[in-house]
Amino acid sequence: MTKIHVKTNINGDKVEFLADPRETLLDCLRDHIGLTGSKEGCGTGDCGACSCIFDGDLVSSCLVLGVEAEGKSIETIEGMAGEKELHPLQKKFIEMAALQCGFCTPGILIAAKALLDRNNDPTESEVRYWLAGNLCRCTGYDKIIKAVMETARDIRETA
Amino acid sequence: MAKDELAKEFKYIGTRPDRPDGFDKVTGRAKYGADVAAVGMLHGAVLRSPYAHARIKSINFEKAAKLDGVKAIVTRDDFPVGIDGDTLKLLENTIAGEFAYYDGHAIAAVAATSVHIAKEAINEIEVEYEVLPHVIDVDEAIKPEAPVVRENAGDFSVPEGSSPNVASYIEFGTGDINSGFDKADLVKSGRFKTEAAHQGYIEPHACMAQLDHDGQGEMWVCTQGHWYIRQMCASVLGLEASKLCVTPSEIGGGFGGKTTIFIEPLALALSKKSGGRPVKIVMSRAEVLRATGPTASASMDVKIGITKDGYLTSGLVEFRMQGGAFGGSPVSEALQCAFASYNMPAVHHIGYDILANRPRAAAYRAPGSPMAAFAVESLIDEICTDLNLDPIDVRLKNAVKEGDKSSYGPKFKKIGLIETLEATKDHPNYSISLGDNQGRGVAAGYWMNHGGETSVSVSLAEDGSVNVTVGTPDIGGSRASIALMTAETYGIPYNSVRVNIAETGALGFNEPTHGSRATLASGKAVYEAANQTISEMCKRVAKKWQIDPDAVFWDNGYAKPAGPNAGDFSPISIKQIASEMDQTGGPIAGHHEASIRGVGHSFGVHIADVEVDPETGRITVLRYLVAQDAGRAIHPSYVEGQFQGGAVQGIGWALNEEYVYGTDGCLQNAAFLDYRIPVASDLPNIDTVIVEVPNPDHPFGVRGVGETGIAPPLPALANAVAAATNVRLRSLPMSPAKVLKAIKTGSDGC
Amino acid sequence: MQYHSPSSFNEAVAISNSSSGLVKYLAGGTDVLVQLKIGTKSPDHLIDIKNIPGVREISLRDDGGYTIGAAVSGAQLTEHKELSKKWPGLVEGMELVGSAQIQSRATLVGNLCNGSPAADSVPGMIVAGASVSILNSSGTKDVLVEDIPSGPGSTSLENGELITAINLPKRNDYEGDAYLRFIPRTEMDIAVVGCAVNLSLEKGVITSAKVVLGAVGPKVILAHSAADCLVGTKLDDNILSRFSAKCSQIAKPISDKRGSEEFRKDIIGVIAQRAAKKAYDRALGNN
Amino acid sequence: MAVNVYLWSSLKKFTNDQDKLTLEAKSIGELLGVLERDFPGLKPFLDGGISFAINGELSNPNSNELLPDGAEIYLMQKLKGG
Repeated sequence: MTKIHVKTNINGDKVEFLADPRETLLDCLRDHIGLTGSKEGCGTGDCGACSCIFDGDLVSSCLVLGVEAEGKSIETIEGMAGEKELHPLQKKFIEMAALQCGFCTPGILIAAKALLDRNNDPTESEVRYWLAGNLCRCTGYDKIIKAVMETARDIRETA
Repeated sequence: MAKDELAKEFKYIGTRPDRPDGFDKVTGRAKYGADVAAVGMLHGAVLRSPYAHARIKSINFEKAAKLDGVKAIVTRDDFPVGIDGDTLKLLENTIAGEFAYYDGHAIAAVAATSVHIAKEAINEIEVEYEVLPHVIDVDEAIKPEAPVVRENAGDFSVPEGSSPNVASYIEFGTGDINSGFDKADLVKSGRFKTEAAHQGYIEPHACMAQLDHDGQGEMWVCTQGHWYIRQMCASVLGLEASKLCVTPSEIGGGFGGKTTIFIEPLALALSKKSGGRPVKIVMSRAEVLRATGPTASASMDVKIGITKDGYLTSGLVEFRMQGGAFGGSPVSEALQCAFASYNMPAVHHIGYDILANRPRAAAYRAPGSPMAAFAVESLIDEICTDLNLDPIDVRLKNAVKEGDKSSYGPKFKKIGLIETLEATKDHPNYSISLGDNQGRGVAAGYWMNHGGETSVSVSLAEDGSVNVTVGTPDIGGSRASIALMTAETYGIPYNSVRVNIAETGALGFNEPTHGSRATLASGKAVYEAANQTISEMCKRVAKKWQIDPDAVFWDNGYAKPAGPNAGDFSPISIKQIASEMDQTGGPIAGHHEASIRGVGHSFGVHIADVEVDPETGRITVLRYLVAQDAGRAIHPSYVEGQFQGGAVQGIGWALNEEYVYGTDGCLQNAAFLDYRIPVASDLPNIDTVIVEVPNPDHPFGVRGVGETGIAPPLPALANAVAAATNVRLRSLPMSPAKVLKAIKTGSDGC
Repeated sequence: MQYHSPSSFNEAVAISNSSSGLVKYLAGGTDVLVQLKIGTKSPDHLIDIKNIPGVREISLRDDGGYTIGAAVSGAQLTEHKELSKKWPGLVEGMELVGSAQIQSRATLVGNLCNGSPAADSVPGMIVAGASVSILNSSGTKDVLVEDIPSGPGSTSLENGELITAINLPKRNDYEGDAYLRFIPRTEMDIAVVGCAVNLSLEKGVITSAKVVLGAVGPKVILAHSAADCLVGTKLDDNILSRFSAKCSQIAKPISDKRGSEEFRKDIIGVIAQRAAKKAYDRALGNN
Repeated sequence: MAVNVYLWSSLKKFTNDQDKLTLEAKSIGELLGVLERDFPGLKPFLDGGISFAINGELSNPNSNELLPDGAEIYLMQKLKGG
């Protein structure tokens, strides 16, 4: 199968890769670019472990083709932390034990960040519904939801 | 240092520091099963049976082999013959021989230069099947006329005249149950059913394996126990175990499902056949649901006698559990858990392990206990309702305590069921008033916990920090709990301890992270190994001070003279001892290998509040409380996490998770879309109470906390639904359709 | 599989007409990529329409109605305050499709073209009286949304035909719509049943009603006779229970892994009744 | 040295209908040997993997472990864990 040359921007870096048109953005991130932080839990958009920001939108990267990345800008978990310190959500997740196995964690952090970037004062119910597309089998979600709520509060207080 | 000195006050244990692997796991850096690649790596794919039961008449892979990029194809012919017993069952499940026993059973595997080519090749393999009759439901499978899943599958225990699908039989009890029933004021019985549930870990099985023709190989794999993987792969492939080095990746959940082999021997066989190139296989979610896990489905009869003031007089259970085509349902564990919470004069247990054309059951969190709890705790609740007794009071009246003989025989040492029941009774959740269509349910649960084969090592770095090496993969924060116990043992800061998870070559055999054993067993072994190094440090200091080693003792990171008679010396820190190691006799390291004893039984009590929509049958969980005896919570946040995660898995099992089979015996819901695990918006906060009745046989009082939490939700929710609707559901899941029908007809037909 | 990214609708149709094998248009991709993954419908040509100018725009036409571009996502609809205020039922139908991640991609057109009788956004579009603009090699045409679904997984679209936009009519005062569905969980499920209702009122009396039932037949069902029993009423309890019974009677569901025939017939009435109430309340408040 | 061994009643058919056996054995290994010698029907059960409870303490079998006099020993199927 002829591969397609894709030029894109990932976490602020210019990136080029060759994509088989059947490959998803998730496949390309993981297999061609070496960014394995985004995970595949289902490949069908049901689990959210592959969540990325695609041109400003929260997406499941398993439901985006790699070739669609041409000219776009993508943010993955690998780009979430600042140079000097972790993103407040990352810090809070560690501090509040909002992860157990950690497999769903990158997707949940990306999704939670997408929420807080647009609404830093969500209700608990809003957080729960926003994260409904991110499955976690370890935590029962309790500590995840609390960590997102607390981070939002911290963000509001420092703003 | 004697353990009773340690047991009192802790400096680090019970605190909530950041987990050591937290940074890796929030930045995407942690490497899981599918996250590695190697030079020259091939990609594997597996052809799976589209039939629930079929004879494989022929497999023709000529066309597939000719595809550009296909490097190896393996079938059962590439595996050794002459294997029998449990190893044969493992092999049969890894790759079908003469028969495919379930929808999704592996038939052949391909390695190719890309995933796409491997999948194309799979589609080009031609298999001729003769479709055979199948059986899915446990009550159907036990009928004498049921289709036979596997000929002569019954073992030594099966009574003559049993159905051909009975794989094993078990019976035990104590006391005279009939006289117990005679003494009862109320005798109640019922039949209960639960569907199979999958562990539902978000990370699909994945491995990368390499095997040379000389039998040396390596594997990277997501697993709860890499020694198990090594042992099982070596036995089905006829390899020498020590020649296979297995490295565990980070693991994206397991819950018992990643304690056995599925794709791993296929990857090794493909690698060998392709000239030793590394082969990576990653399962799809559909493969995970069709071919791995789940736990058993169950049909259970329970009969209980009780006096009118709430004392249980007698209990009888007969459990029939379907564990797939190879048997191995957790029926014996289920029986052991059935009445374990209660001190009853007479109990009797009967169990059948039954075959059906379903995937081979794997362990799932407290195997057997949730089904048993559903049956027994539901019936006890029915009794409480009939007699108008408080469900917590009845459980308190009958609760087992130290010195009681368990329902399965052995005496309990110090246990904390009564304390746990009291904690729930005192909790505000138990007295919040409820509205229309709302109900509250209470249930208890039990798990015996497990020690098991354990091997660890500890070494002192030259700056006085400590390396701990264990063989139990960290699924939920065990690096943190082991580091805390290490810090406590030495009296050094938590951050001065680094915990590594070793590959199989680095330590002796370790059982997996299962049975709630990682913190209990690795913790106990690390305590022993650390104390070896402490003795060595005391010895070296004694030499320096030229006094008897017994006159030196260890206190909070320092070697100190034992008393005025020992002499007047300034304490020497671990840092100083470490920095002088090279001049005082060389490296200081300790290790401990044992079959860990001293497990502490764990009891939990849950309270669920639900609201039921009487028009649609939909259940909303309003609030949920977990109280459980942890023995000692090493890192309370991760203990709470285990409680909450277990509870939510139980909630999923109770409400919506089930295997849906078509009349053709094929699984219809092999995706997260229709295998409905709970999502964040389905749930309330999960409140927790950590009860601490220390395990007297563990240096830090640990019991193990992972398993118990999944058992009580099944009955707690059924009891809450009964309270909300006045209708008793005796079968799971309590899906809206079933609840609505029960509301309309007064029963769920079970 | 070949991937095409045309810059105009005409180019897209031309590629489609000149390609052999299975050709699919790609908008949000939330169904197409799932089909690719599980290998059911692997196309030979995939024509991505998202790079066509205007395709992600929502515009207010001179006649007061809205035109929604073929690649407008669910999230864009929800964020469009005016549209959400005028057609809350239509928007909430789309909003129920999948997660926040899916919402960034999934489109009304894709949901319609997938042909599922359980599609959450389709009943709302039909009761709104929405139409689609279709481009084919002979030109453009306007077709009502209700004429597109033709059976489970199939539509009345001919090979090569491309939906370029969805057109909503003008919204008047005292009109209201609602869509409700039933799922076992709170999110992430396919509708077991769904129902959209659109009502017009005069002094609190229903003057016209449209009711569409989802997931209770091989395609969405236009429940005319159920709608008729609402007209001329103020939606009192008697009417609601007649309406509910009528909807259950009209429904012709099958039993499958998501629900039995009996259960679906039972709850379609309940859901329809709740949707009607919600639409009525909205119509009252919408002036 | 005598110890009391309790067997689940489904195994009675291999032990002349007894579910409590009083046997002479100093260690677990010796006990397993005695059981296999006197009740050969138990062999598949013993080979299938077992867990012990010795005076209330659950453990994997350790053949070298010495048994206290009068120990109360339960033999159970090997436990699984999740």
